[in-house]
Amino acid sequence: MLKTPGWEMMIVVYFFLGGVAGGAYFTAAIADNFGGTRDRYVARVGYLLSLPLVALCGLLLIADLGVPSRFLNMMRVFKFWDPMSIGAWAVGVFGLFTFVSSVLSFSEAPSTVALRRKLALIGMLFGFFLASYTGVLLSNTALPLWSQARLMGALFLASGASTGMAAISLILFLTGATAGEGWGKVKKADRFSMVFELIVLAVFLVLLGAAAKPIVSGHFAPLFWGGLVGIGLLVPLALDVLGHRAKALGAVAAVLVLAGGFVLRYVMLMSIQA
Amino acid sequence: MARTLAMFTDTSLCIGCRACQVACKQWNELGMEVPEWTGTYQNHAHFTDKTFRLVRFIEEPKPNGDMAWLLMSDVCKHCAEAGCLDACPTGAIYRTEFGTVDINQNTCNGCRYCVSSCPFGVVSFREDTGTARKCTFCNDRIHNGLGPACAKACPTESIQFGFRDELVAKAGKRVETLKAMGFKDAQLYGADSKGFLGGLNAFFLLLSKPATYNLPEDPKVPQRNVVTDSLLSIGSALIVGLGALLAFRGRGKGDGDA
Amino acid sequence: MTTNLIDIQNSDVIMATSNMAENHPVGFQWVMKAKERGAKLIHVDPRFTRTSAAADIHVPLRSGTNIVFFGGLMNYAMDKDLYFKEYVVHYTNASFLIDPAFKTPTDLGGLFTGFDEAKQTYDRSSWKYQLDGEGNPKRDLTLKDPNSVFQLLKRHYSRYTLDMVEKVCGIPKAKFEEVAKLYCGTSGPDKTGAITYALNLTQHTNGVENIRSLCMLQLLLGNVGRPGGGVVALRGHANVQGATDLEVLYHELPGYLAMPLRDVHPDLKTYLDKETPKGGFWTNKPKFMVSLLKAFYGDAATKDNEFGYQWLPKRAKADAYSHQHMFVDMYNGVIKGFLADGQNPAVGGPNAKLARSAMQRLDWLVVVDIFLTETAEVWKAPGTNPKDVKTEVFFLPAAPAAEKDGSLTNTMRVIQWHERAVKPPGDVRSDADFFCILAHRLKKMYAGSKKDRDKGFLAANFKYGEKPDEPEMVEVLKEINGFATEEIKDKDGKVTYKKGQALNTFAHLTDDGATASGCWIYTGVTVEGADGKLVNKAASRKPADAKDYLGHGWGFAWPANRRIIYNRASADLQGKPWSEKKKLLWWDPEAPGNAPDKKGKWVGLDVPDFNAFLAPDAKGGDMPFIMRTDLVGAFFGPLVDGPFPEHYEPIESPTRNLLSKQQNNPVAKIWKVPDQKNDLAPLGSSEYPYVITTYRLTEHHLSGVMSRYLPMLAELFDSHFAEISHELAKELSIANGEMITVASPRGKIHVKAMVTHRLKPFVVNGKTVHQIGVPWHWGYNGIEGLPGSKGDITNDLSATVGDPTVYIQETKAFLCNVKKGVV
Amino acid sequence: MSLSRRDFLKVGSATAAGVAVTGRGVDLAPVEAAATSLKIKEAKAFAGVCPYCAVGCGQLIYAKDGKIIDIEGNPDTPHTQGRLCPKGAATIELSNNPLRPTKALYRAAGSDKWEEKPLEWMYDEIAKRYYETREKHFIEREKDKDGKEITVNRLEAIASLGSACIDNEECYLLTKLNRTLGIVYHEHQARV
Repeated sequence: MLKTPGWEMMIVVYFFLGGVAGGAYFTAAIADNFGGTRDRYVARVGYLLSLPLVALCGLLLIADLGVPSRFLNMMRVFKFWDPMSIGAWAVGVFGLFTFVSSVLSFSEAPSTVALRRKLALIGMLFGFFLASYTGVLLSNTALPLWSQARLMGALFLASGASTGMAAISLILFLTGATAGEGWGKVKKADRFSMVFELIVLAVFLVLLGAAAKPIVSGHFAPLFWGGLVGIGLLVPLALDVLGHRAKALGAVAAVLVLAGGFVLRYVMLMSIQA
Repeated sequence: MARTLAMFTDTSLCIGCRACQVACKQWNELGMEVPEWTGTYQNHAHFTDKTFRLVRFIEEPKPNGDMAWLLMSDVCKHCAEAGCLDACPTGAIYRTEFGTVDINQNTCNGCRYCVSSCPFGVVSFREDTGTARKCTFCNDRIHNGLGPACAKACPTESIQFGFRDELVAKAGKRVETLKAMGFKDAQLYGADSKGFLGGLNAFFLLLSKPATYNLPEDPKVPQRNVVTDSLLSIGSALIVGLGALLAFRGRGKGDGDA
Repeated sequence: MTTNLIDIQNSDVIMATSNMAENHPVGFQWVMKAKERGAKLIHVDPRFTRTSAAADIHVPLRSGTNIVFFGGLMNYAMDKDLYFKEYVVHYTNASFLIDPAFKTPTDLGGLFTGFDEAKQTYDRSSWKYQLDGEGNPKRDLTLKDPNSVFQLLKRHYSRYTLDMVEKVCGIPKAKFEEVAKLYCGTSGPDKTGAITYALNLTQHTNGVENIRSLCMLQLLLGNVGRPGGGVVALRGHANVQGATDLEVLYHELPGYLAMPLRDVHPDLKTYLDKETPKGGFWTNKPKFMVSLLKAFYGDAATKDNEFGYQWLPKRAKADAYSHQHMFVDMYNGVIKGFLADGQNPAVGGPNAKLARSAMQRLDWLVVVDIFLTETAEVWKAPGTNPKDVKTEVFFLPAAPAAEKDGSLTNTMRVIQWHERAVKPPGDVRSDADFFCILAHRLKKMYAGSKKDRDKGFLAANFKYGEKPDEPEMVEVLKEINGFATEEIKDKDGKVTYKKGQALNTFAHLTDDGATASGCWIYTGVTVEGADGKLVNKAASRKPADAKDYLGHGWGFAWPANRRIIYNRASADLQGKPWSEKKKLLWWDPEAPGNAPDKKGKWVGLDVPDFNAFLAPDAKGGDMPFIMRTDLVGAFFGPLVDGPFPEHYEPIESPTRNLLSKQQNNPVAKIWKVPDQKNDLAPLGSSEYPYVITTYRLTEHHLSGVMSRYLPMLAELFDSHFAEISHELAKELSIANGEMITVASPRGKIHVKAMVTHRLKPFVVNGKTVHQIGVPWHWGYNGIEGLPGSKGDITNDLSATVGDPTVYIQETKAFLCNVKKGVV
Repeated sequence: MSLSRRDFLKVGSATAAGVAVTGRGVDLAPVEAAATSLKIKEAKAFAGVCPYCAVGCGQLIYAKDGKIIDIEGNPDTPHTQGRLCPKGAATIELSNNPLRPTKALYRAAGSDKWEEKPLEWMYDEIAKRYYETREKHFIEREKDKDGKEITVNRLEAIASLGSACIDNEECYLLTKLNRTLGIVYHEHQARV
């Protein structure tokens, strides 16, 4: 009889925010490096969004340990094959990048911009990592479902991207900054991520087969199918298509995507622990 | 590294008296816990943060109407390839020079990754200390020339303590004897260092297939897929990255243009 | 027990009739060692237990039918000529001739000769040997004489056939035959078998005959006094052996001397005349009795006052004062004050409800124990209003063994000393301290009394060592061991003992008052060393080794450090071991004798339980059973309920007795108690259709005082429970873990049902009989926060009925009903 | 008493700090091993005998500063080889147990509670009960079956029960006390 770790709400939130932060930062980094000058705002939003989120992640991670000072024990060793170990390090390192990038995002001096872009390209890697390592961590336990889910990391990454982009687009909408073409680009990228996430999810389920039982049937099924697949992916995609011109719908879609991203982490963690 | 120590639990000699369970609790001062109804004498149903040795009681009525009551004193396996040890992000879980696996309570940070990484459900989280707990192989005793408390108490020598190589040889002979006596399903579990998890430093002699005793037939090291899973993640990172890149590249047409 | 746990490893077959693996796990290691050597283990028990799990064969038999089982085995052995002829002919009374007037139940419909219907007792005048001119028993070494014990035995058990065993015990014929073949195979020079027993055999209305029947089987197969053989009596308490040796029992005085009876023993002379047999070691009884009186009354005990004999209380009759008498008489108001010291009758005794009501009628109650027992809190018993209990209760906290010096005698008769590791906390004192303090306070109150009746008590010494109220245990042990009350010289006038010197052996006890000994069988446990200091052999701790596997250097076994008694029987008539494989003691004609000019001595791996210098060819030199008047093992052994064990059904039974029209033991003790406190279920009662047996678990101890209050033990079981078969559970649609009600005419309890394959219904005389098992460790006190440490009292179900010889209760086989839920 | 040689197993370099082989990965800070000091090392070992069943397992009772800190089997014991059953292994809780009363308690007739009392008071009161009951109910002489009056010196109004749980010396003292007082209801667990 195997034991579950008792990773509950705090960790669910951590997994989710980590995804959003990672996604937002890498989106920002791409926009900053490959977008036009008019995408700079998107970049800034991405940087500024990821900073508090990753900070929050750190806090949640520490809080979950009960005794905060124990977090330092993680800094005593670096086990590069151990998702938990590098994950802890990554949160810290990525935190630094988000901070620096955020600060630099306020300057338009060419030299700073150049530096920021270069930094972002490196930080982006940590962003990706933060978004996906939590999945790899789960898939490398002894527990059913998790240990059989080869695509957990990939799935979390895709979700991180889609939610990160959704978060940015939502802020653009709220700050009334949807006029620029940035909005459209983010939306486009987001749609792409969602479609990709759907594909990964499909393969994920196929590979799992019977092992997927805890999420596709049982009392987590409604949440999975309705909350994640439906409300979290299909509906927002539809809305985006419909809401081609009505930006409000796009914003609603973004909210739904975020909700979907949260449901994904919740279902994956709780279905075998509840 | 000193010569590897091991515990060999020969279930064919176990009388289910639970001396091991209590001796362990006494020596390690684990404290009281409220039992649960398990339908038989067994308590608790599983390893807990206060029960490191657990005697299992398995009723097996035979087709001919005869009864078999399989009794087994279960314990942390101190795997040669230990999932808990690999998972531990603080190095609190370490391998002693004797090959046993122990958790340093001072450096454990309570992340519970080891709990989910044990293929046997041994490692448990203790709320009041906020740390992971499991059999220490009586680390303090073996470092002072004493055997583990459970092995010392065992009235029938069902639990034997010694150097692994010697115990494995002994166990092999015992299986042959039992087979000759008609226990056709007698088998060793975890004795083979080329077998699963690189062999167990607490290995067993079973009278029936492992599943009967609630043991996995072929436990695996949980961390075996880190590379695959990571590569797949990187792959998907490239794809979404490419997606975003296409979306943002140059002055790409966006919804913004009227 | 006759043997030693260590020696079980030499058995070829062990027949456990007790649940040894659960109740004596550490002793059981020797059974496992024998098994690793290839020995077979047979477990005879109604339930499949942890002992059965380790056994080669489990033989479930209906509780209360043991005599049929052993009788069946004896019948098989005699019928198939599997008994050890030479042993039986020479070392037992099989060849003795019995009075022709004697008849067995075979001829008298279940009764022996001389039953008095009115008095419900036997006139035993015909239960005796035929004597020759010199008054010695007549023998027929061919065993052919129809009046020989052997022929009577054969005829008696001829009724105990395979079919009868199957019908009565519910053991399938094939299985019984398998067992019979295997166990009777231990007969002869090369093989031995051991039989274990405990309360599974004793707690019956024919308990003593149960034990006799297994002893007889052992004699028949030549398994007594030989390595790997013997009768393994497994006692339940740390010192039940010692408390018995020192006779914390109503019917005897320390060292198995009868407690005087008013109508039989008016004075010491009559006592000694009546109690001292003509033959055997007991001819020394006067020395033991006088030395005991000297130990009790010291210098006040003189020849002129019968050594204080008259100060001893005399029993009004034999049928009185036992445990069960005690609580019936207490309920009837005979007893006003009660000391419960380290015993918990509110839970542990039969008909516990009666015991509690009885204690609630006392004027005062003193409880000495480690924890607050149900007995101490009898006024808090469920359904009791404390206001109605007018009993004053005094509770004195007692110290466990680890907090005091003293000795305990284990089931192997080995006296072991334990040291005080720490001082008891607070006001906790040892029981010894209390007894001496109480004695000294009473002495103050009686000081100056001129009454004869007080003189004995005033003469008795309770000061051991410097501090009167903190007795030195070694000094007490020395008094038990015995010492010279005056200087003792040998015939040449050489001083053998100075005044007060500890005696080396009971052979040195005298009947003239020159020696005192509190318990003659313990003599030799403390001796004076070369340096004049007292040597406490109970504290000797030399491990066993290859040369001495029985570990004679560890503790001191009574008598005289003999580890296997009757061990002369391990050698043949000529004194040679029966076989090389089974050698223990043998006669060495070359060894130096007991005088410079004499040669020859019994030597071997144990201390001879025999005159070490008595040659095999000398008179009595081939008669090993030295504690018996006729020096041989007894098949014919007159007890109050018959010289041969005969099967009778338990007082409460689901079936009629298939062996005779005599349903129950005709002389069994059944107490009449007012207020329906001891109602019994009639034969084949439909209201109480199921057989119930009570038992113990490894993780708990007796009435639970030493386990229910200990978290490490109390947490091992979720709650009080009853084990029932899947078949019965199905009939009553009871699920595993469901609460059930178990009821008897005396009371009812609520417990969880443990539905298991380890219990199976029996087919008795073609009819299905369900049996359930209920452990009896629980009571209404325990650990807060550990609900399972408390539970209903199983003994509320059992009855106040007893064996006619020792009055032990019948808690292993009676009737009950089982109902789903709490009703 | 030192740790039994039979217990001892030469386990090679028994260093205090276990070598920390923390799986794959580098160890930035040296990981000290869990405590490897033996709690009974400074304790004194006393020879004990298990107080539960009648096998009489030899025990080693380790005490330090007037407190028992460990009880385990004595490997020298010929008939037990230092083994214990669960009860024997739990013996320490007979001494170290919060449920254990350490004060004498008195419960008055009809009362619903215990009162703590000094030992002296308890001893005096108990002795008084013995004395009064004995004086009131003692049977000095009695007619035998033939109607002849003889001395019986019997006290039936006080009964004594137990114990197979106390030492031989204590059993003897109890027998001596009861019998010299004339008590005939004198029993213990062997009867049940």
